[in-house]
Parts: sequence; C-alpha cells; structure tokens
Amino acid sequence: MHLEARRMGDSLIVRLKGELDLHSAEAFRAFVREQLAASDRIRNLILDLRAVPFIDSSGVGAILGRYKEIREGRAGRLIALGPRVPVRRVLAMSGLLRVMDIAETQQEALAMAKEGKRVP
Amino acid sequence: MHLEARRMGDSLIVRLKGELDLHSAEAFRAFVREQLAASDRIRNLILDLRAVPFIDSSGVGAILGRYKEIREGRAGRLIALGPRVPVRRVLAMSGLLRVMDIAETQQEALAMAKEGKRVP
Amino acid sequence: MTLPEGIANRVALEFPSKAENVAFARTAIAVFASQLDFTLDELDEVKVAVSEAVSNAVIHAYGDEPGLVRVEAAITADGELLIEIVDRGQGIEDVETARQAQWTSRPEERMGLGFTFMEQYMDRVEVESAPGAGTRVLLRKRPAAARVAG
Amino acid sequence: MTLPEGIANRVALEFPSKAENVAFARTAIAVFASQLDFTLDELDEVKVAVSEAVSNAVIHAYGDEPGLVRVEAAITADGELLIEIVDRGQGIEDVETARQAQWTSRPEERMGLGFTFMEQYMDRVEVESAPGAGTRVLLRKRPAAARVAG
Ligand SMILES: Nc1ncnc2c1ncn2[C@@H]1O[C@H](COP(=O)(O)OP(=O)(O)O)[C@@H](O)[C@H]1O
Ligand SMILES: Nc1ncnc2c1ncn2[C@@H]1O[C@H](COP(=O)(O)OP(=O)(O)O)[C@@H](O)[C@H]1O
Repeated sequence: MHLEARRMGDSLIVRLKGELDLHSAEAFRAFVREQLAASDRIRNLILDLRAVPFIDSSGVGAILGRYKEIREGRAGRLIALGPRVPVRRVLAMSGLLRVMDIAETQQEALAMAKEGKRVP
Repeated sequence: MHLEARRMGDSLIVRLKGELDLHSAEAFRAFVREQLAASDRIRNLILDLRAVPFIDSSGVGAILGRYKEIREGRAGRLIALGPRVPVRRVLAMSGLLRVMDIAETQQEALAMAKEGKRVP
Repeated sequence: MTLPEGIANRVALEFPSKAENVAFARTAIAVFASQLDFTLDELDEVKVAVSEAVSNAVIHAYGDEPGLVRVEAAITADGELLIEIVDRGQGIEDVETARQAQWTSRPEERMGLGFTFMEQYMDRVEVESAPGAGTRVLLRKRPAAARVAG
Repeated sequence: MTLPEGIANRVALEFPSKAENVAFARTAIAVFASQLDFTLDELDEVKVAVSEAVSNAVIHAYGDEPGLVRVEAAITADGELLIEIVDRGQGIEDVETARQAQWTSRPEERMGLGFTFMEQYMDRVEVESAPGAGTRVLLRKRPAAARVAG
C-alpha cells in the first residue's frame, strides 16, 4: 500500500493506493496517526479511495478506527473521496456510511469538510 | 481469452484480449484456422496485441504456427499491432521479429500489409 | 492422479498465517475461480469472502507463533465453486454466536463482520470448528449467469 | 509451525497438470513475489519463468492422464525469491541437451524456448530430473534494486 498525505486548511487528505486489507491496514493506521500527531489544527480527515481496488472488513475496521480518533479527539468529520463500486458496496454493507460521507471530487470533499458538524 | 476478427481487403485482423499462454493458445489457434478457412482471399494476418498483457513461449509458438500457415498457404505477411513492452520483449527474445513486423496503429498495419512481399 | 467423481478441477494452497499472505490467497483463488463464468463483480465477491476467512485464520486461530493455513478450491462438473479454508488453531467455542453480525472476540480492533461478509457474498457458508482442533470454513458459489440459464 | 532457518515466508501450491492452471500458478506466485521489492517488469519476468516451468510439467511430464504439480516459493531472510516447480512425471533423459535453446522433443508444436526464457528472466535456474521419477526446477531471483543497494 502506497500512502500520501496533504493538508488543506483544517483537513488532512490521505491518498491510498493499493488493496486495503489486514496487512496494509496496519501501515495505514500508523501513517494516519503520525500525520494527526503532527498537528492539532487538523479536524477533518478526507480519505482519497480512488486508487483502492479492494477492501475487506479489516480495511473497514481501520477506517472506523480513524473515524473514532477524528470524532472523539477533534470533533471532526470523515469523508471518503471517490470509492470505486466494489469498495462502495463493502462500505455500505459495513454500516460505515452512517458516519462517513462520500464525495466524488476533491472540491466536493473540501466543501463538505467546511460545512462541518454532521452529527451521526 | 476473448477473440474478435474483421476483414479489411485481403487482410484478416484478429484482436486478442487476455493472456496468451498454453491454455488460450489452443482457442487462438482454432479461431484463426476457422477464419482463414472461411476465405481464400485472405493473404495477410494482422494480430492486434494491444490488449494482451502477457505472453510466454507457448503463446509465441501459437503465433509462429499462424505465420507458417499464412506464409506457406497464402504467401502473405504477419503483422503485430501494438504489443505492450513486456510482450514485445518476449517476441524479440524468441526471434519471431525476424518474420513478423510491428505496427503501432491499425492504419500503419494495413499499409504494411499492402506493401506486401517481405521475404524473411 | 484422477480427480474425485464430480470434480472438474481443483487447487490447493498452503502458507503460514501471516497477514502478508492474505492477498496471495484471495488473488490466487480469484484467478482459479475465473475458470468459471463469473462476472468481475462476482470475482470481487469471492475475493472478499476468501479474504475474510483467511484473515480469521491469521488473526484468531493461532497465538503469536504463526501456524499453517490451507485453502482448497474446486470446480464441480456442474459448475459450482467450492472453497475450503482450514486451520489447526484454537477453534471456535460457539459457532452460532461467532457467526452473528458484529460479534467479535476482539471488540477493540475488529468489527465482527467477517462471517457477515462471507454470507452476503457467497451462496453458502458452512463452519465446522472444535476448540483446540481448528476451524474449517466451506464457501460455495455459482455464477449468477449459470443460475439464470440453468 | 516454525519457518526454516533463513526463510522469511513461504507458500505452496498443488494442482493437476491442466493447461487452465498455468495462469493460476504464475499469478499466485507473482502476487507472493510482490512481497519483495520487485519492479512491475521484474514481476512480469517471474510470471514468464513460472509459466514456462509449469507449462512444461503440464505438457511433458505426464501422459494423457493429468498428474500433480507442486509449486513452492520462499522468500529468504536476505531478500531472495526461490521457486521450485516439481512433478512426478516421466523426467528428462539428458537435462543438458533439453536446456539448449530451440531444443524440444516436440518440434511440430513447440519452440524449445522454455528453459531459455527461464534463464533470461531469472538469476539462476537449476534442473534435477530422473527418468521415470520426475523433474524439479529451481528458479532464483533477487530484485535488481536490492542488488544495486546491497
Ligand atoms: N479461524 C478461526 N479460529 C478461531 N476463531 C475464529 C476463527 N474465525 C472466526 N473466529 C471467531 O469468530 C469471531 C467472529 O468472526 P468474524 O465475524 O470474522 O469477525 P472478526 O474477525 O471481525 O472478529 C471472531 O472474533 C473469532 O472469535
Ligand atoms: N517437466 C518436464 N518433464 C519432462 N520433460 C521435460 C520437462 N520440462 C522440459 N522437458 C523436456 O525438455 C525439453 C525442452 O524444454 P523447453 O526448453 O521448455 O522447450 P519446449 O517446452 O518448447 O519443448 C522439452 O521438449 C521436454 O522434452
């Protein structure tokens, strides 16, 4: 799994590339933690999933874990950017869409982050 | 392996989609034979390899077999259209490029076929 | 070698229970499954189900020392895919409870959705498990096109 | 289960010698190999080499009745990929001759380039064969990046 991060205002955008499963979830978890630790100003987390062809329940669990950190520690919001159809189906089945929004473009994701305060 | 054929003048264009190995070579062989049997007017064979991500020596052998049929039965020419880099390397290693030309576009392939008479 | 009656083809995989090997197992089985007339979406479903069952063997079956995981897949003469995931780990005390959605023995880290995903994406899921002896999960699926046609 | 000394990870595949299973074997081993730092081009080379060795077991080892093919792959602690392709078929009388470029026992259908491609694409190729007992091909390769760095 290849991971990249960028800051835009109070949002952290993490771009994932590769399959998100038990093995890569570990790297993802550590990477996001490190990025969040670097700045108190980050409130929202945008996960760019456009280059993720596969996810399973371990991957979903890793995303849920990041949601909890963002929500509890920073009262922020979690947004998924452009998940592909098979990934979207797994996210829907898992119930994660009840706490996470989906944006189709980065612009839309940033606009959603700005709105803020979605209380699930 | 998915196979499609089209006639353009005295050229038969066969489009291959998928990996060309021991297993798919059998289907390829049968398909081309049937197409050639359908018309005596066909002289040249253009193999559209743009959608072939993988080939091995069994695949090369199947192409060489088609070359022999075209060459001996119809004094025609064999042209490969747009092989990807890994496929091109295998074709080069096998020596097949001594009897087969490479075209980058279908137009180029048809022009080569028209020139005719490459004697290896 | 003769294949058992009613079996058209089969393959077996064996590997230590390491997280790195989950991708290996699901991809290998998906390529094998593509010998049947599955759509790309269905192959993706097979991948998810295998990923769940193999991940369970990696996480839950053995302690810290990795153990052996065996995956066998077969295609029946009438076009059904069978996949068996077997470990010789600690087993499951109460299979019925374990299969319930959101039930997990590790609530801190896991979501308890592994069996749920297997059931959503495969036609049938059978689990045999004995504490101390290990777990065997059998997954079955037919291409939907075949179900409609036949 | 403990892995042998010097081995970081390993997997095994077993399947009947059918042409359909060659794609399964090469893809599975390529996914396993991707645990090392191979480039996509190098993974493609591994795929070709495995495809050749497994195709040979399918075509040459057994008669009309399919036999069992076993492929074992390992990653060593110092980052080398080892792949062993084993059959219990008819074996090769004269390995040295068989390995020569364009030598084949089936000149009508085959090009005799299988061993040549394995040698071109892997760092080392070892062949052990005994008539009547079967053939064992060992392929070895390190990522080029590692060779430069180390
Ligand atoms: N192969 C296995 N060996 C031992 N226990 C298992 C195995 N597979 C599943 N389990 C048990 O069943 C529970 C539910 O499994 P599952 O639905 O996949 O959820 P999760 O893996 O998220 O916990 C696990 O938490 C575990 O206690
Ligand atoms: N696994 C095997 N069992 C028996 N004979 C084999 C095996 N592998 C290779 N051979 C012999 O070695 C020859 C050369 O092999 P190779 O270079 O792969 O060419 P090809 O497969 O095109 O014949 C084969 O023609 C065959 O006689």
